[in-house]
Amino acid sequence: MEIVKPLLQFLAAALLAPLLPGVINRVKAFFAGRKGRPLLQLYYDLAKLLRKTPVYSRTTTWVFRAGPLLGAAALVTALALLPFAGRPSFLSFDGDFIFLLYLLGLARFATVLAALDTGSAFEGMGASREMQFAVFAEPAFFMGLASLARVTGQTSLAGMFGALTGGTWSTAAPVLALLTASFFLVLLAENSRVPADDPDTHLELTMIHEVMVLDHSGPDLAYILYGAALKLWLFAALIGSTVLPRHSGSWAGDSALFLLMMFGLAAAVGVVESVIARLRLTKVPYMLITAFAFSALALIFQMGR
Amino acid sequence: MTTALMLLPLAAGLAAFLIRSDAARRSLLLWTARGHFLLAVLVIGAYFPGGSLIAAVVSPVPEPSSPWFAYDPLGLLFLGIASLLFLGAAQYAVTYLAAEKRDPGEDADGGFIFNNAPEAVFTGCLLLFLSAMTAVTASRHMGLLWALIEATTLLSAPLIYFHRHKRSLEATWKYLLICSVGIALALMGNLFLGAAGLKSGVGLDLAPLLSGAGALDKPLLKAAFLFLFVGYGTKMGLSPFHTWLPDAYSESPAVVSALLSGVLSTAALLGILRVNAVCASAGLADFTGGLLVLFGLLSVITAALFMLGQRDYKRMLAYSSIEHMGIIAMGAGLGGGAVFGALLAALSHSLVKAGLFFTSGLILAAEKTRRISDVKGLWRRAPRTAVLWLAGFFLITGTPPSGVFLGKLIILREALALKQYWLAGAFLLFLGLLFGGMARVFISMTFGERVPKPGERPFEERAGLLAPAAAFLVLVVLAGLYLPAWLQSLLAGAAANIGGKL
Amino acid sequence: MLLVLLSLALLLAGSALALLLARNPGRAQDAGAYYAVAASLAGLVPAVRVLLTGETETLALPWSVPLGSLSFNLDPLAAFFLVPVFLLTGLAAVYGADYLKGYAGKKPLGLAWAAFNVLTAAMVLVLTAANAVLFMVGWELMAAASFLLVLFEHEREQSRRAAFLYISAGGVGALLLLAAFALLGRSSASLDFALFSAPAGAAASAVFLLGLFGFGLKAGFVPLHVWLPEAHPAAPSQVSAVMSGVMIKTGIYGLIRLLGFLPVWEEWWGWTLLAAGAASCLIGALFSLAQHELKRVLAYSSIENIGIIVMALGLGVVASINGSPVMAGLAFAGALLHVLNHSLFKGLLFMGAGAVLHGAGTAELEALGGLGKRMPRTAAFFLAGAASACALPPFNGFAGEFLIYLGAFKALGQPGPAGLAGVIAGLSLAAAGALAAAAFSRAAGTAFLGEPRTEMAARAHEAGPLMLFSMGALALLCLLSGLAGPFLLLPVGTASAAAFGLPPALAAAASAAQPLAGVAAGFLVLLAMIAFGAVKRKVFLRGKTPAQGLTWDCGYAAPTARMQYGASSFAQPLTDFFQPVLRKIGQYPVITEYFPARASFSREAQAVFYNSVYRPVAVRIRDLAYRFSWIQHGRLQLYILYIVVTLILLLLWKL
Amino acid sequence: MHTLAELIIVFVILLNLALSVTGGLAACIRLVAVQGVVAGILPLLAGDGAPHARTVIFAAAIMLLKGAVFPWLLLRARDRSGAGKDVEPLISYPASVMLCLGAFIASSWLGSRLPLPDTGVAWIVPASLATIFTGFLLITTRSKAITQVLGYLVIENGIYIFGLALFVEQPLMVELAILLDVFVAVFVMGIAIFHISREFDHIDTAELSELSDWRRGEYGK
Repeated sequence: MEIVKPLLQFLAAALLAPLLPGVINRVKAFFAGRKGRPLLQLYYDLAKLLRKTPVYSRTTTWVFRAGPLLGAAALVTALALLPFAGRPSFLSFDGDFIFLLYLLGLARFATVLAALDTGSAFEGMGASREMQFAVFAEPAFFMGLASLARVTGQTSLAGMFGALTGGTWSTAAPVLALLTASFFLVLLAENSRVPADDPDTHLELTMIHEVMVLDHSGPDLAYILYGAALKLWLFAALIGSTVLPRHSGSWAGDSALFLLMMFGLAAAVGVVESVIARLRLTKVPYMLITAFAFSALALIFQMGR
Repeated sequence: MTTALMLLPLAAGLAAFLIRSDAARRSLLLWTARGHFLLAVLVIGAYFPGGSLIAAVVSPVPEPSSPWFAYDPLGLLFLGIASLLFLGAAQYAVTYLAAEKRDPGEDADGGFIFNNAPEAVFTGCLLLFLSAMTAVTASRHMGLLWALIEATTLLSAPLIYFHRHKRSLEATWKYLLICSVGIALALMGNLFLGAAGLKSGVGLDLAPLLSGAGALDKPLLKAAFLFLFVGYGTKMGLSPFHTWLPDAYSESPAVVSALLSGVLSTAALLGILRVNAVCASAGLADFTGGLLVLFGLLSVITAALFMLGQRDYKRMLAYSSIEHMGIIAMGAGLGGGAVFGALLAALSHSLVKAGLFFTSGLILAAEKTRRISDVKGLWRRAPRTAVLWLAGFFLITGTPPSGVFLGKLIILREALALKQYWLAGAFLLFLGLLFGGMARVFISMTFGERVPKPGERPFEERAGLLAPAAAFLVLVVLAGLYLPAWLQSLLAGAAANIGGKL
Repeated sequence: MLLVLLSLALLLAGSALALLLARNPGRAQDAGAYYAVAASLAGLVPAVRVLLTGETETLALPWSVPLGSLSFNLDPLAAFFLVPVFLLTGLAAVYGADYLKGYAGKKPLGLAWAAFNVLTAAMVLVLTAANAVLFMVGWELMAAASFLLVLFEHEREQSRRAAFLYISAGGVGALLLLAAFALLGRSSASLDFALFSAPAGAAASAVFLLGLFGFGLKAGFVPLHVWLPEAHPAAPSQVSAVMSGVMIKTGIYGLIRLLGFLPVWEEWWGWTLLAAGAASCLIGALFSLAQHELKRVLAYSSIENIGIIVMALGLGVVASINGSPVMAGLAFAGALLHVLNHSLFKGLLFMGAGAVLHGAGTAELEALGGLGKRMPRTAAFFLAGAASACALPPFNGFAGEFLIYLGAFKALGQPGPAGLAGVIAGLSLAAAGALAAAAFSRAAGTAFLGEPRTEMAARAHEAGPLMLFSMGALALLCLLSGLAGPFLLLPVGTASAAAFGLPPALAAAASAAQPLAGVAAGFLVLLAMIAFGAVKRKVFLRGKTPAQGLTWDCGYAAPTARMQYGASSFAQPLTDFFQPVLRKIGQYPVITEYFPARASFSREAQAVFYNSVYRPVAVRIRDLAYRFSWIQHGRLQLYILYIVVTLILLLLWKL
Repeated sequence: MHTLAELIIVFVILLNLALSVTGGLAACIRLVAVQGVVAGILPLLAGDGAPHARTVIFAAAIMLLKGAVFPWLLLRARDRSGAGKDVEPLISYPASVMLCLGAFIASSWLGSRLPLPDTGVAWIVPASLATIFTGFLLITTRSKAITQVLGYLVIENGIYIFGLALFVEQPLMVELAILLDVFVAVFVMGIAIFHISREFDHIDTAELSELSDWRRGEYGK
């Protein structure tokens, strides 16, 4: 059973990830007083897209086709590193979060190159913005992980989250709070949520992530959508593990609580999207710098203790 | 043999004034140089009985040393430099004179027409200069040394004024007057030296001066050194007495510049080293060493200041000579192991600089200008010259493997061993500036696209001009790759003559 | 050791032959290339052997040069640096045989090959010399040979300027090294490394500073980097590959050796290295993003990577002084591993850039585009190199950075300064990594993807077979050495033990084995996922014929290649943000009418350090020199006055 | 005899003063000649007892050279070169005199500092040093090439006197070599002046300052 557990966790995450956007959409619809899309809309979309015949621009090369594949593969691999409810996944080692960070980088790189391969002005614009925000997001994310490592004295994801207990919250509450805030801001930006981006926008000029994938279709687009869902899961799981360091000892109990937490986070994103307006594009870096400041403060607090 | 060494060029020089045929005179020059070199080799070889191949061939019977002229390792070293350089210079001069005959005339920068001096005078003075120089290296009497050094000045004046036009005349005049004044001061110094030994009755012979240095009157000896230093320093080209040097080096024909920088300056250096040795034996090493180091550094600084933004490539070489004189003076002043380095640097500098001046003559012939900014893409017009020019740059800036590099390294090491950190720091700083200043010039001249001038004929790179330059540069590289044991022991012996050690 | 000498002899023979055959460019090419390849093969054997066995091979012959001796020392550290030297120069020679063909008759190829082989020989000499005189001979030969290669296209003003900067930096650096060696060996009989006295206190710090600047000028970290982005792009591409890939590493090698000569380290050395490294990895990455020429992008990326290596060294020094051998060991191992990895991927990238230059006739990013269609293999190899350079899995760039990160994170658990050093290092790595990703996606995207922006790019042709072979081999090596991380730990460990002593090496080996294995497993998972995804995609697409069409441009009817995002526009948000550092010059369109017919936008990267630090200083110094130029006034009276006044002053002072 | 020698010393000093105020070129040449001859007499008087034959011959040679040959050479050079009548000083005559006096005072002070052996002849060392400085004065503050040769000769005279003061007996060969050098130097300088006058319009050394590295106005911008 102990060998199967990590695989089960992995499969659960892989299967449940597309549910998160659905939750967000429902929350948003609730705030807007609409009925909203079905909770499983993304699953329907994926199934439909996988059956479709894609259209390719004559400009594109294999890079365009490889982009979604690489992105999705990188994110699935990242998922294999991710602890589930504070328990290690089947791929866990010292410094695995660095690997995770760079897998995210690989996904981004592949997407950006695929976007540039279309030769479209809009997709180039999106690629440029994506890279710009990454430059601010990565140090913030890094700082957050650094303070987490400092708090727990561990250097693997499972180690860090395993070492986080309720007691940690009582001794290092400000640090963890700042961290959570920072991670949440990074989550919003990295997953192109409001206020950094608006996944539902229809004006290409203002889009970031969505504009990069304008030209993709069919299974490729399915890979992209699935990858995006995984990414959201990934960040949410990081935050969830930080906020919820309670280990009851029961795997099933912990897992259930963790899943609840994940959907709670998705709901929180939905709330934020409903009550906050989108930032001007030029202000997004400031948001990420704020995230950086939060995690830097967290680290300073921790080092000063 | 020592006498023959001096008399051969003397007789040949006098004969050169009388010979009518250009061809005969040129071969006289060439063969005298070769003969002199052979004799010099024999004399140097005789110094190493059993130690060298030559000594085995020639009977190693030591000559009875006359009171006036005799050789010690220091003298032999400078004799070797002079003779070797003259060998190359003679080869170069013969080719040069033959070529100059064909197209005499137009000044490179001024554009005016001028005549060259009669070839007989030029050749004669060259040979007499060699004779005087040989005598300088052998001289064992400080007064005689003075007279001979002054003789080299006077004999080289007509050489500088080979191209008879305004600017070379100006250069000659400055050279003549400044050096004469300097040498006059050196005479004062000799008088003080004599006075210092009056009580103990030492006189001006080198041997008793060295052995009886302890009995010399210290304050007078100090005064003697100051005057001799300023006097010979003027001739050697130490800053701030160097002012004639860029003019004379740049205005004279390449072969003369090579001899001036390679041979004449070493004559004055020899004078300083001799008196320095006397002072060192009298226990004044700190006093004289300090001055040598101070003015050596000042020379390096001066050279660096004028190297930046230099507009004339022969003047650039002249300032580089000042730099090296400074380095040599520093090495001699630091004493100990640095003396070896200084002598090695002197030897290497003479060869490299002669090679560079020879090459500059080729460039002048190819481009008809001495302005750096007017020479571009030498690579295209004269590829072999360009190679030599670039190789000379690397060697003169002390790029290993070369004798110049080893000299600098040894001097720097000694400075650091003596904990002269500020000195070493300043030395490095200005060497760096010099490197940058020279790099700019050499790159901009050698490379780039060249616009041919209207009506220009292809340039013929004569082997007789290239070969001596190439040979000298190769020798210096070899010295950096393999410094033969006999040369090391000659250098060490010479260093021991003036209080140094390895 | 004898094989190393054999390879030296082969290289020198090759260069002599290339010179002799200079009249026949084809045969000169062959001679140069064959001998270089043979020398590489001969040299790889002992280098690898020493790395595997950990046994040092030495050879000492007397040398009739004062202070010199022909002492060679092939210890694991030297061998570790030799492996990439031989690998890259061998492959570069193969590449060059194709690349330089087009220059036959236009350029002196014999000379170029001779210089290339001398450059290789000089690097081998530098890495194996155990005597300072011998070392300096190699060091300066290396500078001189590469100087000639930088001047390969000396008709271009830019090349000459680059060569001037390059040789000046080299000259000044050599002087500083000379001083460092002289200081180390000031009381020994010869300048053999083994005889160096171990200085202490201020003298040790002086040696360190001299070495830092001397070697730093070769390695090219900030602020000693100004020559690098000028010189590396100017040389023929396979030489750029060698210069950026391995030659600058000799500076790193020298720094490591120097640290070995100094038994007692000061903490501030570590901080200095850390600061210089952090600054140069950030500044290198940022400037790389702002460049408009492919080879300049790569040159700045070299500055970034050298910065990473130096930063790791600094981290290691700080850590080992503060008693954390694990962290120090990881940092040192990471630095060494990155040395190897960078040489592979930077060599590949420069060769790719060379293929672009060769195929399209220009490497100006704004003139390229769509090359992926016309030179697909080059594009694939270049992308692999770019991914390595961004440290993206599963390529090798990740492994070295991973170890450094790991060291940094281990430091976080430590109290005191080590933790701070770890934070600085990790943070710089993260930021530089993001910037590098932006820079490389921009460079690769603009050059190879989209539509061709000019006629030249549209008519580009694929590189020759030998060029493709070299690039392919390097790309494969990048992938394999990425996967083989755990196996590389042994050679890295022996090299690190030779350089920094056993404890940190052992500590690193112990704490890095498991994570590296994890990373390798992760790489395999990733590859498996990719394969799985690809197969699934095939399955989904079975029986379907994808439609071809225009790129969707939001309804615009007549898209042209000029509407593409260019290199400038791609970088603009970031470069604008960092404008205070980058100081790009150029103009924004000022739109005054309602329907503007035309607008222009241009941004040009500047050599900021050169323009705002070095040039003003140089101008100031020249101005100062000119102020003293009245000394050589021309008046005889004045000249004689100098003599008199000096004499009088001397008499007054000394008597 | 020392009294006579001292009188001669005073005469030499007066000659220095005269040189510093004399404006005529020919007069200057003659003054230098006189100084040379007077200096040549000194060795005959300075020693105790009758001079050696060698000393006499040597003194005669010097007097011939400095009293007859040099003035003849220089006057000829002046005539050939058409070098005006004036020495054309760069500073005013009063200033020259002040400098000359200053040089004498400085020389006295310097002479007292130098631990030279007592010669018995008062003022001989200061006088010789003052003569040397006067020579330098002529070289550095006069504009014509010919006056620079004169300055060189005055320096030579000063050194000669100084040598006498120290009684440094040089071997004859050395003394002759020195004398020969001086002679050739003046001879070569004479030739040079002749060439200068041919190449340039004046023998004013202002024209002889074309070779320079001065970058006037190219800095401080």
